[in-house]
Amino acid sequence: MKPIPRRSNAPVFWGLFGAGGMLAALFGPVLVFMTGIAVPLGFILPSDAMSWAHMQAFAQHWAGKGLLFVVVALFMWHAMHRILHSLHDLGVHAGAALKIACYGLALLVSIVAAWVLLALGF
Amino acid sequence: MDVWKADVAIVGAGGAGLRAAIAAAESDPSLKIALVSKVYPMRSHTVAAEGGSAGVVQAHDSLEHHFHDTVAGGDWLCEQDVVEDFVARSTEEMVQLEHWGCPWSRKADGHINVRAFGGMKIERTWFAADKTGFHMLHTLFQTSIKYPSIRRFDEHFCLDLVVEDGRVQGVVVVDIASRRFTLIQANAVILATGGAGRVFRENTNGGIVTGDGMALAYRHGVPLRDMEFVQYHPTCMPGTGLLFTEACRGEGGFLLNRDGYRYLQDYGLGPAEPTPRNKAMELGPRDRLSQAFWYEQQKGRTIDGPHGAVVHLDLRHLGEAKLRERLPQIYELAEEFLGVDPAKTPIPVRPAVHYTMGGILVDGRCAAPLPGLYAAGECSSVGIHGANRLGSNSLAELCVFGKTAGVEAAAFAKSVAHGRADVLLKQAGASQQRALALVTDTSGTERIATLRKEMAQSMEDGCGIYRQADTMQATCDKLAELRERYRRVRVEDTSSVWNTEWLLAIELGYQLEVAQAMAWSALERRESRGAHQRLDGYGERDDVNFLRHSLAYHAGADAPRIGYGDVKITRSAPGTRAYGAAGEQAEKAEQERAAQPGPAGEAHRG
Amino acid sequence: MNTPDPRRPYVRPMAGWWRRNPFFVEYMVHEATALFVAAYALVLLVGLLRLAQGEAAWNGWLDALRSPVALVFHVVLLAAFVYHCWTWFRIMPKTMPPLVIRGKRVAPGVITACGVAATVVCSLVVLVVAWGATR
Amino acid sequence: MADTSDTGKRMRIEVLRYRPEQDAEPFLQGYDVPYSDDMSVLQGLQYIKDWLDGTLSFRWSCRMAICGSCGMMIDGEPRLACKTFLRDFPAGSVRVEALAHFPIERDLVIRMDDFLAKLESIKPYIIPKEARSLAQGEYLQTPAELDVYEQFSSCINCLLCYAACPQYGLNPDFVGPGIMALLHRYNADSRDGGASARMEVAGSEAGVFNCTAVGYCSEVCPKHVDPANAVNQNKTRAAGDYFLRLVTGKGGAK
Repeated sequence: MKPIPRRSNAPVFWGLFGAGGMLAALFGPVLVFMTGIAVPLGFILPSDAMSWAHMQAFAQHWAGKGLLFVVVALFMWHAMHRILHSLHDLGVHAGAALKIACYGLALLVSIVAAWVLLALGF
Repeated sequence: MDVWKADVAIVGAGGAGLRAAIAAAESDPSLKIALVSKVYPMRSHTVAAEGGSAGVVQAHDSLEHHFHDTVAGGDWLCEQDVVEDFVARSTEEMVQLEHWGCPWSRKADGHINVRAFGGMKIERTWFAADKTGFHMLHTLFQTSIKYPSIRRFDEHFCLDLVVEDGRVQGVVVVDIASRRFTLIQANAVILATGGAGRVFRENTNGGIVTGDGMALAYRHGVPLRDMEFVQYHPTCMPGTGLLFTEACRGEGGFLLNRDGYRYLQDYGLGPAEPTPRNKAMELGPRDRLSQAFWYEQQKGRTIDGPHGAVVHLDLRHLGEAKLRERLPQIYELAEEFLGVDPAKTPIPVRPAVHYTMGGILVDGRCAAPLPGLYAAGECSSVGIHGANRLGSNSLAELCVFGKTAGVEAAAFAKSVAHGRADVLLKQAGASQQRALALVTDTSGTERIATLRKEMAQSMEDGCGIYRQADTMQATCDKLAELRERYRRVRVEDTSSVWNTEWLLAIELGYQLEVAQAMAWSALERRESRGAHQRLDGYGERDDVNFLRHSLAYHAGADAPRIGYGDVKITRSAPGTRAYGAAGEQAEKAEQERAAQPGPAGEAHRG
Repeated sequence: MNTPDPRRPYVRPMAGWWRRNPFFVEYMVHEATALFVAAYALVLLVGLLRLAQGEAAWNGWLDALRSPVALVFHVVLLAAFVYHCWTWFRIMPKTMPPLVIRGKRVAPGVITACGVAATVVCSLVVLVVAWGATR
Repeated sequence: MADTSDTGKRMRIEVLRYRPEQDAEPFLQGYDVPYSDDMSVLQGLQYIKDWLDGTLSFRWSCRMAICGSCGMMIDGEPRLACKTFLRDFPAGSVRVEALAHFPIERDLVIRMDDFLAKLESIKPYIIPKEARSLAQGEYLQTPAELDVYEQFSSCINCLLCYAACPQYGLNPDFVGPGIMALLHRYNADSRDGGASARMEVAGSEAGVFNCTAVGYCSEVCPKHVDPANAVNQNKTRAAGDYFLRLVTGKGGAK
């Protein structure tokens, strides 16, 4: 019998994937609708809903900062985890390099988002 | 030829083989155990058993009741000392299975539940929904993985026993995937290869149930005992013969003829009550129910279906919820295979061959007359089934006598030394050559399927529910002819990898010989008892001449020689086998008689 | 002493496996929603950067969102997110321990429906809050 | 066997043949089989074997969907041949191939020793939570406790779920759906205390995280086992175990 392979580190990434997926399922549609359709068209929501002032205030509030970070970062982790597996499904088994590329991109986006949000001040 | 040295070799990895392997492994972890099976263990036919397994648990039940139901059910052709041992140990085996994880159905308080079964005075059938055999087999198989001393030879086909110095010293097996041969040298061999129901046309058995172990022992001079007793299960699927468990009736199902009438009341099984009481009506024994079907058919009261006459198994009054809980597999079988919703429509059923009561002659320790050879399960005749097996005794038997065989074989193996491998190898080589001759000799003309079909039809014609001398004789003649034609059997496939046609040919050879033992044993038994019923003037039980076990001895290319052996009677003198109201009366009379002083029991030695 | 092993198991290629069965095609499609989720995360990230770069930059980003291309793109995004939501909750009954209420297992369809309902509720709450906070 | 002599109906059964000693690779071979409406695909194959071509090899035994032998790809779907009926192919032809994702040993026979090795690796037996002698009788287990694992104990090892699992096809090291169902069957049993021992497999690199929740395994399961559920419940458990190890310092990943 083959020796039992070593413990997987997947829980970390799987956890981020799951959290992002749930967030995207619960809030994704309405966010896209708001930022991409309703506000630009002035439909349902006032067209100045995302005005500079509103958004500045939102992003400077700790709760707003948190929400923005969570959405951007977790959506990215969710997506990159899935894309990594889909590449595997399509026969691209690049191993560690591909993993680093995919999760690295998610990490990069997370860092940039955090940096920008911090730069926006409180 | 490779050689693998074992202490105990077990052929067959169904319920009995697995239980034996575990018992041998537990009795001495230093023993090397070879477990050979022509299929992966979980494919073994134990998997198809549905209804349940007997073990006394209820306070108002007793070992005495189980003993009596078994012996009377077997029409007194049982080894009563073995039955005593069996009923005393079966409950413990059921508990053992529970400890190993078997998902027995439970009562609300968490204790295991039992259900009613045919021919039983009190409910004592442990069950796991209607997949009891499946759960027992998988429990045993998965538990066997715990024991490192069990080395499995999965998908290895057993070609022969190696007998040297008057004792069994191993088996010759071939790996089905590669056609590579191995001599498994062993000081004790346990045969646990199951029954031989596939020699009949319409049967409940899997394709693998071809009597291999019986034939192997038989060819080496071990007699096959009580082979004329073949159980017809009364409720099977027309055409395929697939089983609708007795638990259908245990849960309260009815059997109806074309008029919607519960016809069993016309055959001494009444009265017909809304809920069948134990040992009455639908809860009568299998032989009686199958016989009643036959009479209904004669009277033209059965229903014509595409696969012949049927009666109706009516479960509608039980309701869908109960059926889904207690009989889920039956529900699906009816829906998928017959397009019948059993909650709305009765299921068409007819009797089909189900179980081989007889088998390899062994004593209560599972030892055959050939030293070193043991047998357990359906392939064996340890003596608990007599002329008709009580429903739910076979699964219990696998455990009780599987364990016995394992323990006894392990003890025997330790008492002797391995023989010389070179001598055994020579024998094994000869067995290999004989088997390979089937593929290397391409001069044959007889198609396997033709021979098999003719055999199965002939067995059904001659050795059916009711029998008579002329048709049995015709079957015997036919089998002799088929054995002669078998010498010219043609195997088209000459390849080595997974050559199933070759294996089918070997199995057919086994089947023809086992069928002969059945037919000749039947022809010679000039009485009616249990599953062996005659219409030609031998319609009654004849304890004077036939309270004896038949013994079929292999006689080379000739018909078997039929001898007889004594029946061990300890506590229960042969009485009237009555069910329904008549049975209750008879039992009352029996109790009154027993209350009076005087000698009892020691009667009727054949 | 034995003959050499004649076995030569044939391993079938996996290439194109997902085209062999409609179930797999659907799986690949719903996995592909990840591309849209990533795209949206990047859109938002760009927005954040623009926000940090000052009002003019931010307004530029808002103008870009109003372009027909961006609008069409977001309609596609919305469809992808809705599909993601549906498939996410459709598989959810398979991913959780059995939910037993009053002795009976909750049916998978009910769990899926609850998930979708939760999305509807979340969406309305977000819209109402956003509407209230910005009017 | 169904009586097929009088129906006059014929079915074209295309079988993927592969005989390792003579064929470089598998090829389709067609047979015309007389059939009746109650005939299964298995009976069709038996007819071929008996009367048309004795060299066709396939596994079968019980004929009633409980022994698990006759799993094959039937018109591209993993099915048990014994409970797939020829009447359900009204176009008059059906394609039968060996189960996907397994090496073909010969014709419709796949090589399945990998499954057995994996089964052995998960300790598929009760590791008692508390010792109990036979004399003490059975462990108590309520119907509700039974219900938690019973469905997973219904796995007949037919391997259809493996043929439905692209992740197993792409990476045969993956423990796979059926084995995870059996692993979960024991973990979820109120009598068992061996879950941590089995976590070595479930949480390993060959374990549950190879699953991408395709879910087809549960669709094709002939016994309603829902192996996808077993796998995914154990993702949560394995993740919990992983983080617990990190927190308690017992090593996490080895």
